[in-house]
Amino acid sequence: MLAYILKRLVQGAVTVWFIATATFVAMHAVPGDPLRGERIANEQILANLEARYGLDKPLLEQYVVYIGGMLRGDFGLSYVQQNRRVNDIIREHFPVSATLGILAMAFATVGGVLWGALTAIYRNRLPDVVIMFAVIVGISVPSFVVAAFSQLALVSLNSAFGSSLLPVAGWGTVWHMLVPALVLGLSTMAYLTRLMRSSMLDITTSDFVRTARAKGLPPTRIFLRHQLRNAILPVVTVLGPQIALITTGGFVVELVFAIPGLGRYFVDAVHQLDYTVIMGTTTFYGAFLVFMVLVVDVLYSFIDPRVTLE
Amino acid sequence: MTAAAADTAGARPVLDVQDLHVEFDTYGGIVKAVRGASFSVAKGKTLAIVGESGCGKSVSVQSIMGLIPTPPGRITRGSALLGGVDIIRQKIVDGHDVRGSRIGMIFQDPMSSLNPTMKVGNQIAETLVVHRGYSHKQAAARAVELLASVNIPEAERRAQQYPFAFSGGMLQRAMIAMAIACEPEILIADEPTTALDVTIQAQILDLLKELQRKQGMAIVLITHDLGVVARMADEVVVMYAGEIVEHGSADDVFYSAAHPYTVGLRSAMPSRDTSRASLVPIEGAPPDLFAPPQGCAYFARCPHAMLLCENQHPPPFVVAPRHSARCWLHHADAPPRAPLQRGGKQWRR
Amino acid sequence: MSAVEWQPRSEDFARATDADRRRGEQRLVRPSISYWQDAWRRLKRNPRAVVSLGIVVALSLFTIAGPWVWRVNPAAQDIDQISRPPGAGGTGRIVEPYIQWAGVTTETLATAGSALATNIRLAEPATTQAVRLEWAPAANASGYHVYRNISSPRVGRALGLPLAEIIDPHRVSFEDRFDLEPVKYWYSIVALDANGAEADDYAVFEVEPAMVITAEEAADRGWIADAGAVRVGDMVALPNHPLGTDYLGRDMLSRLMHGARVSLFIGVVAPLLFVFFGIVYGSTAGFAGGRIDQLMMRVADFVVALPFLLFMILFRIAFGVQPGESGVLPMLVALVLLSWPSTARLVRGQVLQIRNEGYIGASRLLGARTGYLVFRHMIPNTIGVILVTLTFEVPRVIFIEAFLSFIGMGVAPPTPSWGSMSNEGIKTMLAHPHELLFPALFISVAVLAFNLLGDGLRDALDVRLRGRE
Amino acid sequence: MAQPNIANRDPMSRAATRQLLWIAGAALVGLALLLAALGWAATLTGGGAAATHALDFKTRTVTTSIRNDVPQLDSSRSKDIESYNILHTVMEGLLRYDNNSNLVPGVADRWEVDGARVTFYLRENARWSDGKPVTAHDFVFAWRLAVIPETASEYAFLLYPVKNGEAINRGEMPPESLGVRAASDRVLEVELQNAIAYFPKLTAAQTYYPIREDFFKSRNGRYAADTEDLLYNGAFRITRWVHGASLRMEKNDLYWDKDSIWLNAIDIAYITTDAVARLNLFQDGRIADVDYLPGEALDQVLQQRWSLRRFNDGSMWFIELNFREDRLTRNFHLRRALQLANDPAELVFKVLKTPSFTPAESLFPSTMKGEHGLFRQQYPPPHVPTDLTEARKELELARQELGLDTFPPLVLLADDTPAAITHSEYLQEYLRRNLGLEIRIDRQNFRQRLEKQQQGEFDLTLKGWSADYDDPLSWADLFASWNLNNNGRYDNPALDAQVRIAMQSLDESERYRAFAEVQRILIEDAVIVMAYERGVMYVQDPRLKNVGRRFMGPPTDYSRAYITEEP
Repeated sequence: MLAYILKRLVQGAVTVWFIATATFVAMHAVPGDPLRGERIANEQILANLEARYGLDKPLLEQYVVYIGGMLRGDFGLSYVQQNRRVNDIIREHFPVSATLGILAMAFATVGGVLWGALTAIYRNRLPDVVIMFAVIVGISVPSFVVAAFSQLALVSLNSAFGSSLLPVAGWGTVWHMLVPALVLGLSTMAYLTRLMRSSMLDITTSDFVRTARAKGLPPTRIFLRHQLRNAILPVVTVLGPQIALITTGGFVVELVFAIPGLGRYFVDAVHQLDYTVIMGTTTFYGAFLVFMVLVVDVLYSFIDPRVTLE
Repeated sequence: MTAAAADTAGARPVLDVQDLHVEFDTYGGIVKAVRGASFSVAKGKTLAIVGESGCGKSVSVQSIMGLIPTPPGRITRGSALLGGVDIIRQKIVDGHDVRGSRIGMIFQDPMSSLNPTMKVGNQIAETLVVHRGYSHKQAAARAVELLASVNIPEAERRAQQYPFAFSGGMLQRAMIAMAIACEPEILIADEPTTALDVTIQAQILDLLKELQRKQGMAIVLITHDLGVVARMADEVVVMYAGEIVEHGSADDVFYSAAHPYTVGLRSAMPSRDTSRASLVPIEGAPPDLFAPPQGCAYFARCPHAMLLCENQHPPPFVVAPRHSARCWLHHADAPPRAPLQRGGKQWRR
Repeated sequence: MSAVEWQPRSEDFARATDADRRRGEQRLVRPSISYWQDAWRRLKRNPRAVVSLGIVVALSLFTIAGPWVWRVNPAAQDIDQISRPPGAGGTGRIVEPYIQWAGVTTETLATAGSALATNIRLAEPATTQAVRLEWAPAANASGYHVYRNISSPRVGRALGLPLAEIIDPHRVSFEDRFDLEPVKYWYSIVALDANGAEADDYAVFEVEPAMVITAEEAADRGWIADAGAVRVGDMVALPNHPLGTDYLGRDMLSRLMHGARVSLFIGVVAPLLFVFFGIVYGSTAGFAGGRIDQLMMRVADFVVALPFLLFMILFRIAFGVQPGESGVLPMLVALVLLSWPSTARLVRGQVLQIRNEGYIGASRLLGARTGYLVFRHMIPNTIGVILVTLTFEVPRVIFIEAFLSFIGMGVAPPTPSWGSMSNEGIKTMLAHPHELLFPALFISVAVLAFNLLGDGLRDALDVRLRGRE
Repeated sequence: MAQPNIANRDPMSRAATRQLLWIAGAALVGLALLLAALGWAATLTGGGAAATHALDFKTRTVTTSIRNDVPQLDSSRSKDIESYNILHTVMEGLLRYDNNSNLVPGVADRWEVDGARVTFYLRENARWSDGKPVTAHDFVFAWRLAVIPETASEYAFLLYPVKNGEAINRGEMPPESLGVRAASDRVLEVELQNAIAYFPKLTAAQTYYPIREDFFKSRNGRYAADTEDLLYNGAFRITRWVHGASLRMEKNDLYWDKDSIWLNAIDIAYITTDAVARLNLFQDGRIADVDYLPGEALDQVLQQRWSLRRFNDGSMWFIELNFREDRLTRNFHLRRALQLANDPAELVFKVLKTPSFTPAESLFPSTMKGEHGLFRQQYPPPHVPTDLTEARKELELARQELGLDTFPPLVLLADDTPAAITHSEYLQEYLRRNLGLEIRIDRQNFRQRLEKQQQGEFDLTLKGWSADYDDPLSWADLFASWNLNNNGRYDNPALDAQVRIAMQSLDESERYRAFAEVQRILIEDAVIVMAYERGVMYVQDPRLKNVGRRFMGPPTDYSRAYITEEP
């Protein structure tokens, strides 16, 4: 097991290196110059700025310097936040996005599995139909609308009770993250629900459930020990990419709920072509994703004995 | 078929199924898969139910065990008495589900009949914990003994493995261990050896025989392989198109088959001394139970078919003590057609 | 059941002829149907699948036949009917074109100064072209603030929108031309004291402007055939917009119809493409296993982690999308290139489970090639999960398309798409909910159809249920 | 005919649901634990919970929000509005803007302008937040820092009027040669490159703020990175700064004018550009005001019956045309046609629908001060009535002059901000309908739009401009041929001449006559097509009084605000 994890970490590192390289090339291929402001400074000032950020050197040299810096953990200075090192930006803001993302994933997974199982049990009956419509509306409405409406609900809730039950926006306490995490996890929860339902239906008609019933086991035990455990497999396989979706999708929730996460820097950096922040956030997100995919694969091998970590 | 079965010599029937009717709702309407099956099996005895696939033998036992999904399947009439309790209508007897504790069951395809994500030992121990109130430790130990008792080598290690690590034969042994864990009064084996190759098949059947001898449990063996019947069965029931056409002791049915279909079956079965040439297949295909025939279901394929066979449903005729057949040939007025083969080689092992 | 009451007669025992037996046989055999016919038949009987097929047909009719029936140009802007709720209609009077108003000063005003509260007057009848107010000058006022509200400002000094800040004590008039609609308005005039602070007292004037339009504007907006046909004073019927108008006064119904083409095309074709690619990729990875599988999965991680927006801009340049042109094809390629990993990972997971099942080994034993194995065995067994993924990709792709069009990558204005319409609708969802509601509704209906179809297909194609239900 | 099923039904669904409930219970407990853990983690990264009420009369604290993070508090390099707002509260230059955008004495209590020499006399009680007095040396050091190439400040051009400023910035001369000298601790002498009338107005810009040399060097390169890396001489000082999350300022007791400061603390607790989120915070009583309200949010404000206010942010928006050789828009008649067809009133009143916008008639803002009173009252711009028939005639002339049978599509370069999208799509349809011109909208990301605008890859482009210092020259020189920001490469010697007069002349009335002439040329030569003068809508708690909302200088200023118990 340990050998496998080590091998995967090495592969992960190589993947992250590829991500960083691809981003570097793409970033420099996109037109636009991070140093030119609305007011065009004279050539001398532009030259000075380029010297400070090392843009005057040839591309390859810049790449070598930057990757070298990254290995030493120095992601360089931001072009927009001129006084802040990208390391500080990541150190201060990534934990916020990670906290929000993990909580959103927890909501999504628990909700997805339970609702999915429920819809499978009550197939084609009322709970199934109701939940399915909720799922469809949930995914057909842009996430921005869901976030805005939930914030509106918070406000009217607070005004109804006369005092601030739940904070409407901002960050700091556990109450700040409750609603944003729910909103962030909603679309994944919908997806996992449908996935769980589909795999639960496959399992109920399978032979080993028939054997379990022939053994006279009580239905609850059959449901928990036999059905649920096998049905959860496809859900776990999907957790990996969904984690990526949630961490990068955090931008909308961070904007609406004024949460100081990394999502905002991630999107603004591309908007502003802030080279160092793009490289820093993309590489960091890439590493976070690769790590979570590894966690999911290991988790998967625990649940399904047939899959061995060779 | 009530009279003949009841007066078996003193042995009280462990399981007594009377007039079982099972129907399925399908796109074309209602299929009557079982049209009045009655059979019973005594303690320590083996009853074989034999017939072509689709004749309703599996449906009969599975419906009694409540394994048919409802919808579309429905038991519309009949009873199955297990020690005085009709287990069709009531599965829970004094707090315990009879299935697994008093009736064990094994299936045809062992590969997919075990939970792939649960250790084999645990799947066996599970029935003990549920029905016999064993603690997990006790149940696990007993599971290992059970695995050993079904001749699985290194039972201790094997119990900790998962189903995919087992071969077909070993899986079936594990299924058997699981079924007999609570020393059930009766074991239903639904085509246990069909998916296995011949050598393994023999070992499994010997194992069943031996377990029956030791635990004295009744066995209901569903198969389409007459060789298996010959080897195992004390009594045989031949099913065709959802009903029982002949019922008697193994010797009666083999050597003095009283129904043309049984004769046909026997002639289509190779044995040591029949050369390939003399195998005679039965023409045509079994009737579709979508609209079951009025008269004798075998009418379309029966070489001795008579006019009345088409529209009049033959009653069971007693041809010998505890040997009966549903065929008009046994009617007093029927002309003495080429007599059904009597006697013949001794089949016994 | 027993034959007691019927006694056979001797002739009954005559031998049956071959013909009798054959007659018995035909009657008894059930019609055999193939796997696909059975699946299709079961799909037809599943009520939810029928509903979805109905919706799909309705949607395609709406998309293709719609524009012929509802012949309104989706790009035509009716500036006087911006964000009009559904079915408003109504009539407007033709007036002279707008001419500049000099306004009124204290000298030219007829009546002399009395308290402000009483006499605010309309210099001319109020129309949606202009509302011209004049009022008696307040004692030693250094200027005036003019506000307008859509509810009475009497209570709690809710004066509403600040329209003007007049810092010349002599000007006692104001012309309001800001977004006038034929609804009730409350104007508030507040006098300013010597150092420009608002006085406590303020005068309120209630007015409802009449809907008016000039002849050229009416022709321009498509209300009448040509400008010459009407004279000043005629009443003209405003064109009816059954689903209302958007932020530039364009007809929502025709935009939804034309938008359907882009959204449904992208929403259906793109997911089919990249889910298919994902299936092939995932099953080969799952089936090959070992080193190849590891490599392929790392490539999948690589693609998922790439910054989506950066590469979209890059694709736009790579495909040389001319400024202002609609680049639907490059967007399709970009979407496919960057969205397949999630399906691939899912299918791989399923294939790993099935790979060591008995029938796969058996089939391989019979010399089945990998391709056949994958398509004949692997995919039918993962169909359930694949269909769920497919139905989820549809809305996701529709919104990605909207985002791409937003940054100028996909559909260039003025071509509409459902996704872009709902994005625009978000901004005014509280004030004009219909601009968000209808596109989101259509997307939901399309997604509903795909989900029901997915469910129906899942049940229909499920081999285990064959012949039973 | 189908008999009912007599076998017992497996109580599958009921039992399974019970089981599900049991699992759900366990899951909720798990989630609660996870929440507790993450909650603890959040407190580490959060900036401490914000005050529950927006206005606290007892502690004299106001809580508010800003739209973007504060990127740069090093006054020598700062260039954005968000940083300028904070800097103007915690720092103070020679001159300062009062709440009505007028220039008033700051660290300098008086100054004399004598041709190319300006002398500033610093006040006695001007102090740094560490107690030391603010001296002329601090200004000398700061100005040199801002202009040396190594600092690479993008606003160094503001120091070009000082002698040798541009040369030093080009690296051609040593920093010491800059025309500024500390005659004594209290007296600062400035020598200009050439005499200009408006120099004192420049010193209110952040680039001219003082920085103390010893403190700057002691931070070795991390000056202004965090609260402890800054020294304050303004009305407040920063006490807590969580980048991207919150920033708290408290009253600076060593400030010379601390008696006119009522508030004890200004707490910026939320940072988001989403207006609806900030409105919700306002409705929830968490923040005292919300500025930069988009048109769409106004209906919610009206329904809540809050009092809405506005102020001009001093920016003008227009369509810039491309005068490069290969561009059709170089043709005068085509530009004239666009100008005549243009209807800013319809755009502002019916399309953009934000009451704080006003239709624009000239490049110079209506709020700009003239020689005496408002510039636009003294020199009203020539009026261009909207006349479609005349416009079509001009278009026909242009077509013949260019020898075309039909006009090829013109490219309109625009941003992807909401206002730009609505404006560009409206323009596209308007020009198609009225002039039959096909317009292709080239909608670009911020950086790409800047690049294309500066490279001239457009026929028309939407452009906004605001003044850097409180003098009409900041507008007038925009279309001078030598100005890099003249993206369309407009080159008119007559206009250049007027701009030079305005730059060099010391006689106010001559300068303003030159500005009027520039205004006339821009209109009569159809150099640009005017759109609107932008203003900002905002909502404010009625108990919060005297908040500075300016069109010149830093737009938002809480330093002189106070709170009343009831509205």
